[in-house]
Amino acid sequence: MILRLSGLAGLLLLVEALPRLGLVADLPPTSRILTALADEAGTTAFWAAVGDTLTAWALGLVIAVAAGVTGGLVIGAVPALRAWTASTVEFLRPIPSVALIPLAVLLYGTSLGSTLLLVVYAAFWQVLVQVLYGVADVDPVADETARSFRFSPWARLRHVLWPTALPYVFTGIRLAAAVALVLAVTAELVIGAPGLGSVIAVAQSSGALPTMYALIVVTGLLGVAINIGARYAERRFLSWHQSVRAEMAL
Amino acid sequence: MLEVQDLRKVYRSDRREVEALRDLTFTVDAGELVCLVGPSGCGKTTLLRCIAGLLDPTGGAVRVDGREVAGPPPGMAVVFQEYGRSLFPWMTVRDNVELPLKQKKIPKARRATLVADSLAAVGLDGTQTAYPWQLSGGMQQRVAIARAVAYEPSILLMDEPFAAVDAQTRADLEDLVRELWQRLGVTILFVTHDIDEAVYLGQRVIMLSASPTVVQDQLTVDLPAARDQLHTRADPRFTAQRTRVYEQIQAAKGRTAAQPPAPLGS
Amino acid sequence: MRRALRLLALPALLFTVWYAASLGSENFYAPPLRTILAAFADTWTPERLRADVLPSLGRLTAGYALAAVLGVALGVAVGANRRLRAAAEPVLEFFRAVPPPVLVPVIMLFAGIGDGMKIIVIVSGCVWPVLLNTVEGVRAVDGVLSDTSRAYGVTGVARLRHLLLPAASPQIVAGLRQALSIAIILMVISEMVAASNGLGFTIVQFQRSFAIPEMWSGIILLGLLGFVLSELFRLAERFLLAWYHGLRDASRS
Amino acid sequence: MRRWIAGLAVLALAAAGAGCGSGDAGKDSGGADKVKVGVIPIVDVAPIYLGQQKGFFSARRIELTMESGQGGAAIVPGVVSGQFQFGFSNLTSLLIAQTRNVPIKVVANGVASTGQAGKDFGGVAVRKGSPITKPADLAGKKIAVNTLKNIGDTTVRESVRKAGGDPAGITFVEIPFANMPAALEAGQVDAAWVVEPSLSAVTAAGGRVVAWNYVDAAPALTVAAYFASTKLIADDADLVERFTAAMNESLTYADAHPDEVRAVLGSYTKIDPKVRAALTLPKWPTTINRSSVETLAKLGAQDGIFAGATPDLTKILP
Repeated sequence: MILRLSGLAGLLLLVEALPRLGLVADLPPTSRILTALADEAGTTAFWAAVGDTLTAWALGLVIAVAAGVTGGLVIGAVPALRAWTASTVEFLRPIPSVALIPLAVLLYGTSLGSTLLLVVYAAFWQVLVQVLYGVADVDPVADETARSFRFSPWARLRHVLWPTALPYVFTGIRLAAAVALVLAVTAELVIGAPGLGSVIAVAQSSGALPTMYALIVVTGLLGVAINIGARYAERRFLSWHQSVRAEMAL
Repeated sequence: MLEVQDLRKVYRSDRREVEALRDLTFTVDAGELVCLVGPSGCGKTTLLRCIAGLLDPTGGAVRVDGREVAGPPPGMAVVFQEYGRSLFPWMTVRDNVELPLKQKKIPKARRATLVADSLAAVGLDGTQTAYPWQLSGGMQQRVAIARAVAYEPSILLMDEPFAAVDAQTRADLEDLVRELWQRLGVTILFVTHDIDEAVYLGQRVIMLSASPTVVQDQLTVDLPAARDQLHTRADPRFTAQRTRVYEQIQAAKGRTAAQPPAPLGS
Repeated sequence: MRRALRLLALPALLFTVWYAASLGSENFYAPPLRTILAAFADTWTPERLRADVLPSLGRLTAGYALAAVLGVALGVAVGANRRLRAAAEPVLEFFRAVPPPVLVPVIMLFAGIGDGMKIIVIVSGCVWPVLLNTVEGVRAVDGVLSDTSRAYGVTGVARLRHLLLPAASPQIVAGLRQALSIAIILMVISEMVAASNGLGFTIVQFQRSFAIPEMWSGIILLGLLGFVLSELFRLAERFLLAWYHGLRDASRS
Repeated sequence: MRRWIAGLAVLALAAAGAGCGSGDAGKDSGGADKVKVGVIPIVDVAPIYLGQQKGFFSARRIELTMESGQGGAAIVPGVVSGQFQFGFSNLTSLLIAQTRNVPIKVVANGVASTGQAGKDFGGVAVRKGSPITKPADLAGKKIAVNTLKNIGDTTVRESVRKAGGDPAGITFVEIPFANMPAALEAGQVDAAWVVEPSLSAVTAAGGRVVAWNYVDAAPALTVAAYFASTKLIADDADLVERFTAAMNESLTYADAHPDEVRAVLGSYTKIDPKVRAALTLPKWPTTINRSSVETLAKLGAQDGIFAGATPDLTKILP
C-alpha cells in the first residue's frame, strides 16, 4: 500500500518541482492544478459537465452492451449466420470511430446524440467480438450433452451458451467501458458536445492552463474509477469462474 | 551425495503462518534411486522445491556433494508432474531439449547428439520438429524426461512425474525410469503419492508424515534389481513391503486427524 | 467459390442498398453514393495518396513501433519486479485512463507542431494497452515453466528471450491489437490540429470547405485503411502465435 | 441478417433521435420560440450572451440556448440539418459554403475589426527580439494561423502584399490560437496570426504585433456573421426577423458597454479576470460592411480557396 502510494506521490512531487525549478514552461505545478481543481469543483457548471459526460458514457455503454450481447449470441449460435457476416464484421470493426465524427455532426449537431453515436459505435464492437469469442469457446461435450437430452434452442442458449460466454461478456463490458469514456470525451472535445471534453476545449482556448490540466486529471480519475468499478463488478458476478479464481490465488 | 538436514519451511502471509515442513533429515547416496512417499498435501512439492534450490528453506540445509544449495545447483535436473506446463509450448521438442544445453554452453554438434540420443532413449525418435502439444500426455512427459537426461545430471529429481498419465503409459514410464537409472548410473530422488509405485521403483522408500512434515519411517526395498511389471508386482515380498508402507502412511494420516488442517500445505 | 460468395455476399448487399437508397438524395450532407464514388476516383489520385496518405502512414508506423518497443520494454521491467509494479501501477492506471485526445493540446505545448508531436500523440495513446498487457503476461508466466527455467539454468537474457517474452506474447499481441485501432484514431486526431498534410487533415479540410462527397470518400478510405491494417495484423499474428493457436485448439478437442 | 436488423435498429433509433431534434423551434406555453444557436465560445460572440442576459431575446419571444461547437465546421452542418436555428461563422467560411451551394444565408452581423492599426483584436505577432519589424518582413517566413485556407491566411497575405512584400513564399502552419504564444516562444514559427485573448498573452510575454491584417485587408472589415438555413428563412420569416432585431440590439448594446462585455466573458469562457479587463475588444456594428466582404471574396479567389468558383454575395448576404 505504501509502495502503491509512493508512485503517485512521486508523480505529484515531480509535477510540482519541474515547473518551479523552471525546467518546463507551460506546465503548472501540482499545487496550482489542485487549486484550479478545487475552484472548478465549486461550480455547478463543472458538475453539469461531469454529469453530461457520464450520461453519454452510461447511455452509450448500455446501448452498446445490449446490442453487442444480443447480436453476438445470435450470430454465434447460428454457424451459417456467423459465416455470412464474418467479412462484414471484420470490415466494419476496424473503421476508426473518429471517421464517424462528420456523420455524427450531421445527424445530431453538437448534442448528446453525436457523442452517443461515437460511443456506441466504438463500444459495440468490443462487446460483440468478445461475445463471439465466448460462444466459440463452448465446450463441445457440454453442447453435445445438451443436444442429446433434446434441449430446446432456448434452453441451450440459457444453460450452455450463456454461462460459457458470460466471462467473455464481462471482459467485453470492461473493455467497452474504458473505450466508451475515451470516445465520450473525444467527441465532446472535437465536436463540442456538452461535457468535460468541451470544457477542456474552452479552458484551452481561454489560455487557462491550470484549469485545463485540472480537467484532464478529472477525466483520468473518472477512467480509473470506471476501471476499478468494472473489475469489481466482474469479480463479484463471476466469483465462481476459473479465470477469476486463478487471479485471486496467492 | 544429497543431504537434507533439519529442513524446515514456514510460509508466511500477512495474517497467518503455515508450517509446511517441520524437521526433515535424510540422505541419498550417489547412484541410489530413492522414493519419497507421503499422503497427499504433505508438503512433498515444497520439499522438492527446496532441494532443487527453487525455494529458500526457513531453517536447516540441503547439501549436494557437500555444498549447500542456494539457487538451482548445477548438475541437477528436475522433471515436474505437470508435463503440459513444464515444456515450452512455443518451442519444438528439439528446442525444448536443447535449450538447457545451450545454457550450459555445450557446442552445437555435441548438443545435436545429446538431443538425438536422449530422445531415442525415451523412445521418441522422429518427433524432433513437433510441438509438445501435438503429442499425447505420456509422450510429453517422455520429452521432459529426455530433456533431463540430455542435461547429463548427476542427480535427477522427479516430482510425481506420472501422476497425470494413464495407467498403461505409467507402467511403461516406470520401467523407462528404472532402465535409464541402471544405464546412466544417475542418482534419482523420486517423489510420489503412489505406494505401489514407490515400492516398485525404489531401492529405498522414505515415508513422510502429513503436514507439518517429518520423516515417518524409512524402508530398504528388498527386491531384486531386475524388476518387471508382471512378476515384481506379484511377488509376495512386494506385497509385504507395500503393506508396511501403507500402514505407516495410514498412521501418518491418523496423526493429522487430531491436528487442524493446514491449507497451504503443498 | 462458396467461401468467396460468403465473404462478399453481405458487403455487396449492403453496398447495393446504400447505393440504391441514396440515389435520389437531396440532402447536402448525404450525397448519393454514386457521387461519392466518383469523388473517390477523382480525389485519391496516386499523387494525392503520396502527398497525404503516405505521411499519415509514416507517422502511424513510427508511433506504433515506438509504442510497441516502449510498452514491451517497460512492461517486462514492471511485470518482472513486484516492488516496481506496486509503485508504478496506480500511476500507469491513471495515465491509461486519460483519454488520449485531451493530451493533444498538452503534447503540443511540449513537442511543438511537427511530425514529432503527432508521433508522440500516437505513442501516448498506444503505449498503455501494450504496457499493461505485457505486465499481465509477464506476471502470469506459468509457475512450473518458470521453475523449469530456473532449474535448468535459463537465466538473465536467455530467460527474457526464451521464457518471459514468448510466454507473454499472446497477451502482448492482444495489447498490440488494441493499440493498432487506437493508433489509427490518434493518427487522425493528431492531424486534425496543426497539420498541413495527412489523411486526417485532408478529411477535415474537405469538411471545412464543404466538399462533402470528397469528405465521404476520405472516410471510406480511412475505413479501408483500418481494414487492410487489421488484416495485415492478423496475418502477422497467425505467423507469430502459431504455437499458441495450435495449443489452444489441441487443448480444446 | 438478424444482427443487421439489430444494427439497423440502433441506426434507426439514432436517426429517429435526429429527426426529433431537427427543426423543433417549438413554442412553449408562453408562446416563446425555443431557439438554439451554434456558437464558438470566443470573445466575438459576447453580444449574444449579453443580449440573452439583458432580455433582448426573451422580449421578442425567443428562448435562447447556446450550443458551443468547435469551429464553423461543426456549426454549419448543424444549421443545415436543423439542429440549430442559427449559427455563427466567419465570412470566408460562409463564402466557401456559398460556392458549394450550401443552403444558408446571413441574417445578422457578427463581429467586425476595429479598423484601427495598433488597436485591433487580432494581428500578426512575433516574439520578443524577433528581427521581423514590418509586414514586408513576413515574406518567406513561417506563420501560424488557426485554420488553413481561411480568413487568416488570405488577410495576412494581403498585409504583406500591401506592404510591398511577396506573399508567395510564406509557409502557413495550422496551430490553435491558444497554442500560439508557446509556439512563438519556442521558435516553432516566425510569426503568428493571433486574436484575443491569446494576443494579450503574446504581448504580455514581450511579443510585438507587426501587421494588422484585418485593418490592412479592408477598413472596418466584417469578420463574422450569424446565419440561418434558407429553409428556416422561407418557413419562419417572422422568427428570423425577431432574431435579427434582438441580435442587432445586442450588438449595439455590447458596443456601447465594454465593461459589461468583459463581465459576460467570465460566464462562458475561462479567461483570467486580469486578461479580461485588459484585452482589446472588437467592434460590433449592426450593418455588414458589404465592400469589405467583397474584398474577402476577392482575396479568397486570389488565393484559390474557392476552388475556381466565384462566391455570389447576393445569395449569402441579406
